Amino acid sequence: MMKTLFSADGLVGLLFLFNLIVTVVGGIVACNAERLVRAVIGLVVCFVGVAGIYFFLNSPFIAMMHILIYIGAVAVAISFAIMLAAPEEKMRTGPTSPLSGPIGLISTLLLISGLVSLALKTEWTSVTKINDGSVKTIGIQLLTNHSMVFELISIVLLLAILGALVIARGGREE
Amino acid sequence: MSEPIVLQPDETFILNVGPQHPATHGVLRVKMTMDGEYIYNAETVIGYIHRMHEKMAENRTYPQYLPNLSRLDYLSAMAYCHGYVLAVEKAAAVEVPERAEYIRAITVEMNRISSHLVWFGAFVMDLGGFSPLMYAFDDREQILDLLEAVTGSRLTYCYFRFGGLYNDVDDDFIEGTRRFVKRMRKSLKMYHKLVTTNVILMKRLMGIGPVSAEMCQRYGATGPVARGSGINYDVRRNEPYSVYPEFDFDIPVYNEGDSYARYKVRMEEMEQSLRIIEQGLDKLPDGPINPEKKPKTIKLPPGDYYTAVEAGRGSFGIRIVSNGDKSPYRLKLRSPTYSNMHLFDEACRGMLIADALAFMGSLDLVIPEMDR
Amino acid sequence: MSLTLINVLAAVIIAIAFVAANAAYLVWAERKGAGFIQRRPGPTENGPWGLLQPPVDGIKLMTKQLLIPGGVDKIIFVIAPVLAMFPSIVSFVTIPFSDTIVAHNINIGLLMIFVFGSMSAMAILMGGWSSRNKYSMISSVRAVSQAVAYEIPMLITAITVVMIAGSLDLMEIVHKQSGGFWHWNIWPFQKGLFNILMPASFLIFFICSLAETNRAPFDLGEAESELVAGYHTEYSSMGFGLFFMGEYANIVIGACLTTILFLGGWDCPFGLFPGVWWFIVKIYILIFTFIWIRWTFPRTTIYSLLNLSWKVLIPISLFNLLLTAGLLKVF
Amino acid sequence: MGTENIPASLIHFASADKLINLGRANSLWPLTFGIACCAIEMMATGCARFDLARFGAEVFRPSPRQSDVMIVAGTVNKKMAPGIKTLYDQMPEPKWVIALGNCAISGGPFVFEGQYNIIEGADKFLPVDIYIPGCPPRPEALIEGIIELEYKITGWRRWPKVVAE
Amino acid sequence: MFRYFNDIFSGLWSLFIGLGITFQEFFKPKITIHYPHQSIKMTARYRGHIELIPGEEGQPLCVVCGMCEKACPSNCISIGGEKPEGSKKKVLTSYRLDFTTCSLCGSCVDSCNFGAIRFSKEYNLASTRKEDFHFDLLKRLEESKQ
Amino acid sequence: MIIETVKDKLRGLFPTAAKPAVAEHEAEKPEAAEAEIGVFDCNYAKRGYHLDVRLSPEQLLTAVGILFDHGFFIESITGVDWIKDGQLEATYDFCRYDFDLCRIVVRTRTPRANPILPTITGIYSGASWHERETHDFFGIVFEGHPHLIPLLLPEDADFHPLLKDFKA
Amino acid sequence: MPLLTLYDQLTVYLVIAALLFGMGVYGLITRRTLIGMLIAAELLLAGASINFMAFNRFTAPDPALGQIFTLFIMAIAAAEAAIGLSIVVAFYRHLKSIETADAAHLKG
Repeated sequence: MMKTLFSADGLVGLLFLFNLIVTVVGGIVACNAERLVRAVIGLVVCFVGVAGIYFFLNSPFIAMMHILIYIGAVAVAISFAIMLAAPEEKMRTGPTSPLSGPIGLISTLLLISGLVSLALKTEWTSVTKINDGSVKTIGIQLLTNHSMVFELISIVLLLAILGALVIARGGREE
Repeated sequence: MSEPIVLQPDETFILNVGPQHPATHGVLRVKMTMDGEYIYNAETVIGYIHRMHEKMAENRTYPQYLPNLSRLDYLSAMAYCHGYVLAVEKAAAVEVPERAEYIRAITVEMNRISSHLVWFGAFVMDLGGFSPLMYAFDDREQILDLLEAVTGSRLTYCYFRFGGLYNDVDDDFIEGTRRFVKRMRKSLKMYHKLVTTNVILMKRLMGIGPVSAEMCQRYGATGPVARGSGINYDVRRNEPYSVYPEFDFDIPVYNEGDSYARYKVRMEEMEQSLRIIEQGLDKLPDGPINPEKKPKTIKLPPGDYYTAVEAGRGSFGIRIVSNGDKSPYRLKLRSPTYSNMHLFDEACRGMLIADALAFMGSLDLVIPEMDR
Repeated sequence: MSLTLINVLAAVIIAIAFVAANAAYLVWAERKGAGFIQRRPGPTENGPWGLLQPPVDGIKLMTKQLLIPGGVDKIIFVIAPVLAMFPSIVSFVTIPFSDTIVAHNINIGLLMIFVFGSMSAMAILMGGWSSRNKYSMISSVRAVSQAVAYEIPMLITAITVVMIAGSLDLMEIVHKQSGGFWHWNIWPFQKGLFNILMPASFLIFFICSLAETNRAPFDLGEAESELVAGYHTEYSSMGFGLFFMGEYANIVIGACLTTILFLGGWDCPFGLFPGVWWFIVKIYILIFTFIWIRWTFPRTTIYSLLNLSWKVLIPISLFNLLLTAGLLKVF
Repeated sequence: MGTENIPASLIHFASADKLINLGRANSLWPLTFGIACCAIEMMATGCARFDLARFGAEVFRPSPRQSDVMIVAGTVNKKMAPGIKTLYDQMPEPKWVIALGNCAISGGPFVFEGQYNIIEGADKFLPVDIYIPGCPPRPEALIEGIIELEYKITGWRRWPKVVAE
Repeated sequence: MFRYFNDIFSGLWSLFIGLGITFQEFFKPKITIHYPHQSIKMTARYRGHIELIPGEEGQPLCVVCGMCEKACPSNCISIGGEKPEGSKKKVLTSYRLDFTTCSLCGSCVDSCNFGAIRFSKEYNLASTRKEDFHFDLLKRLEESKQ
Repeated sequence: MIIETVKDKLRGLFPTAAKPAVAEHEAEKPEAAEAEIGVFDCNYAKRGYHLDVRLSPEQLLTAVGILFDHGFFIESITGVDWIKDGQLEATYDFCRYDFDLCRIVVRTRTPRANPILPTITGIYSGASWHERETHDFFGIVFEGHPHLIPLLLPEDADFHPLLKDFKA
Repeated sequence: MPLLTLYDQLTVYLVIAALLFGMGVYGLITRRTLIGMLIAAELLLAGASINFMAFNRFTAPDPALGQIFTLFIMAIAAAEAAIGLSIVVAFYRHLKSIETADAAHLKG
């Protein structure tokens, strides 16, 4: 054990474990924190972990995009919205009714255990071919085989921008 | 730029600017009710440097009160002393030799330039530019050197005496002043290139903080603030005193009423002051600087007297109510910034905080003079 | 895979040392430069030419009491300055100083720098929000909206360069510009691509990196005369020190990136010294320009800043992107 | 006042202490805080002619959290005193106070029989370290005050004493 | 459209002019006086705190008339004198100046008909104790004699 | 000339004045005359103002309204404590911006025991601070003032330092 | 040491994805405010993306399909955040509240 721990591979393994912990802790903070701003910070931490996981899944490009989009944009936008919309006393949130906490917890645990057991029970057929995470491949794929996705992304984003503008401005005008 | 924004009063928060805040140049507090970065309402709270000048006057003899005047507005101390000595001289019928009057006018104008230079530097620093402050203070040091050589102090000159002056100027002063006028003309050109025409500054000042002539009337604003709003009012012209009628100078007036207009008024005033100084040096007569027989104790006949002079920031008025005693029965100082600052509350509504502070800078505040 | 990670870790440690030293002496350079512009000597008494000033300041800041004001959100308050410093250190890992001197070159280096650049906005937001100070709050909102607005033209101009080079690899981008002065991306006539908008592109990128690093005239976040000290108003001691150093580290990164993208990296116009010296000369010239600009101009306001970004920089950079794409297709 | 009540002085090694004191003495960042006439002279000291930057003391911080020395430059009145006290309390240790000008030392020319509004000296409510008299003092006097403060912190005077003739 | 580009170019041009000016400043000589190493001589009229003018034998010229005490707006001068046996004039025994309340107005020097006081040239006072500025001018005069 | 116009207008305020409302008035007049009511010409060269208008408090608003309509701006408001007469005097200074120079002083007196005056903030908004200051220093209550709290003195100040019988 | 080679096993990724997904669901159930629910939804999407990525890495024959799908999810998430936040802001301006319970009466 000692030998592997101090080898390069062992270090990588440790880093991966650390990554997992970061992800889970961040996730727990994100869905449990009493203050919304704390929840956003949890989300950021969680997403740093998720980006690390993507990195371990051999696709650094997606990892980078994940940080760029989620931390650089989504998290910032959410914190912005919190500052704009939520006054101080509303920053704290709790469960809607006294029962929703336990019920939510139980159903969540059930869901997780179901999914986990599914994942563990199934025999996954493994292919030897390793994926290619380089920008080039993704770019070529996006513009050839999966160009529909590319088009859809652009349309979705365009609509989102327009929609967001319309909704937010509409609120301001009256 | 500043479209009318519908402010929603129930989303506001209170922002206390001051008493210690880099933009207030001293101890002034503005309680701003903000909606985001927009000012919904502002209430100026002053009195953080109230130094009882008016009460002190009742406890002191007329000459003993002289040092107070230069602490009132330390930036253009000369003009304030000038107002006070004029008021007392007028009431007590003291003759002033012509040379003294000329030297007074020259030093007052030099002091006005140095005051405007401090304003210029501090104003640009408010807007975030640091180097102009250094250049302005460099030029100001030249004035201070000249004045220190004559009066003995750098800031709070106690130079004027009833009927004359503390001491005479020498040739060094005259030579040095001529050199300074030349140097200052060059520097002003540099300031215009560096600051006045700078696109960032123009964007920040044009159309910001509009003050209408009607508003000036309601608040009694004077000086560059009124002149930036198209009011041609300068005590030196409207109500000539001392030897000012002898000089040929212009009163810069701009009609826009925004911060940029006030900025330009002050910059041009510096040029006009240079003209006055030059003419004063040319016309400076020989003769004594103090009247032949100096009154030993000064007593004013009963009654009340009002005198106004144009100080760096506007019309400085002084009202002396005398009951014939050695000290005034009541002395009221009408300070220009007091009225000018009062505008702020009304004018800054709906502005962005950055604009409001630029506007505040353009009013050229000296807080001790406001609080007295 | 495993070796890369270790390399990266080692590189991070080196980068920390480099960033810290660089940031500290940039403060000195800034003070000295400001002095020279203002006809005064700047720090002189501590050490020759005041060279001991940064360590002295460092000692003072480190031994100063670390105040955590009451009412702040403690965890976030403590994390924020670290988060401000951390991304700039990581970004250094991938910046190539010459053919050989690079901590770890990854093929998406440019993307990575932008990724970590976007994280500093989060740090400012956290620092400003957790301080429970209205000035900090306003300032952090300002700083973030500014950063978001300027990331767009910056990314678009960077993509223009990426298109010319055909790679996100910083090394590759520099290699594409090799071959002397006239081949740098800043000039319109290189390798069959006559894009006359390239100098404008460079200007846009430079302006954006000024804005990204919250430097004057875009230092709205810490606008002294308006918002006291902005998002770090409540920070004392090293908390403030880290924010301060993070800002200077960001300047170095901005200068490095501009050099790599537009000024040919370590490519030497005359070939007198080895490339790395040229690189350093170039980034320090850019840093000097940063300082020079800071001590010359007044500050803009938030609306004229956003106007500039949305009405001038983004249209021009988009147009340039289209033009470059078209030219690349034609030639 | 200065060095005794510093919580950070856990290191009791004499040389380390000396080094720390040296660091503190040579990087005195003042608080941007002017009250009256003397503030203009304070600005003049920071400007090119006298240049406080030579001593590393030109970094005027607008926030009390980041400043080491508070220069009380002007008359303190009863309305302002609580504010100044708050500012002083907000500064992290170690911190020093310089009373610049006669008003800050003793109320200056504004003290008279029956005065109702000013506080006769900043040392009535703040632990003042250095007094600089004058009305207002020349910029050299402020520099001298800074040097004197450095002397107080480190215990040795690095610069020659200028004797006015 | 023309205005749009015109605005951009004129704006940029003004910025470059500004940069040019600060760049020139970069090479201008420094104007700083390195104070503890160099110092400027105070002008002849510089107003420091007041001091007694020594007579020919070094004795004060003051005749204890009390004019300066009366003229002072802030009561910072207090003088004491006594009449020794057999002499007509009073002799100065103490001349105390509380410099911390002085406003340097010069009323005392103005009011002195005997030319006994003048302004000193001391311009760089600073101390850790404020009592250092309660001067005993007579003692200072005697010290300066030696 | 604006002086004549304003004088005529202001004279209208004193229809039943027993004595001629407009009288030559010089500084040498004995102090007892200070309490008179009317519009007086003044020696500008000595006094520094042209017209001295002495009113009862009820006439104040009308007179100030007339001045506002004629383009006068407010310079200052202050008080004087005539402790011997047991009265407080409020003094309003007005001036004009243009070259038709006219400086007018409006005074009115109110008993020292219960000093109440109408506010002129409705006409001149800039009077607000001046009135607050006068309230600070003399304790004159300006009825109808929207925000009559201490301005220069600390918020909780309850003393009026410029009264002659004030002791710190 | 199996613990240190976890990064090479598909099931680990699936488990962590399930955990994140579960947290998202839990957040959606318990959160009372719109923004809180938005955060939970982001977690949900992240869980899904990890699944795609993991399958792409270990079982799918296509070199980039999963990654492209993840990119697509990111775009969706960004769009969702933009729309959701603008709804929050508009909603807040109407009702001065960001609680979902208040959203029931849509007329404002």
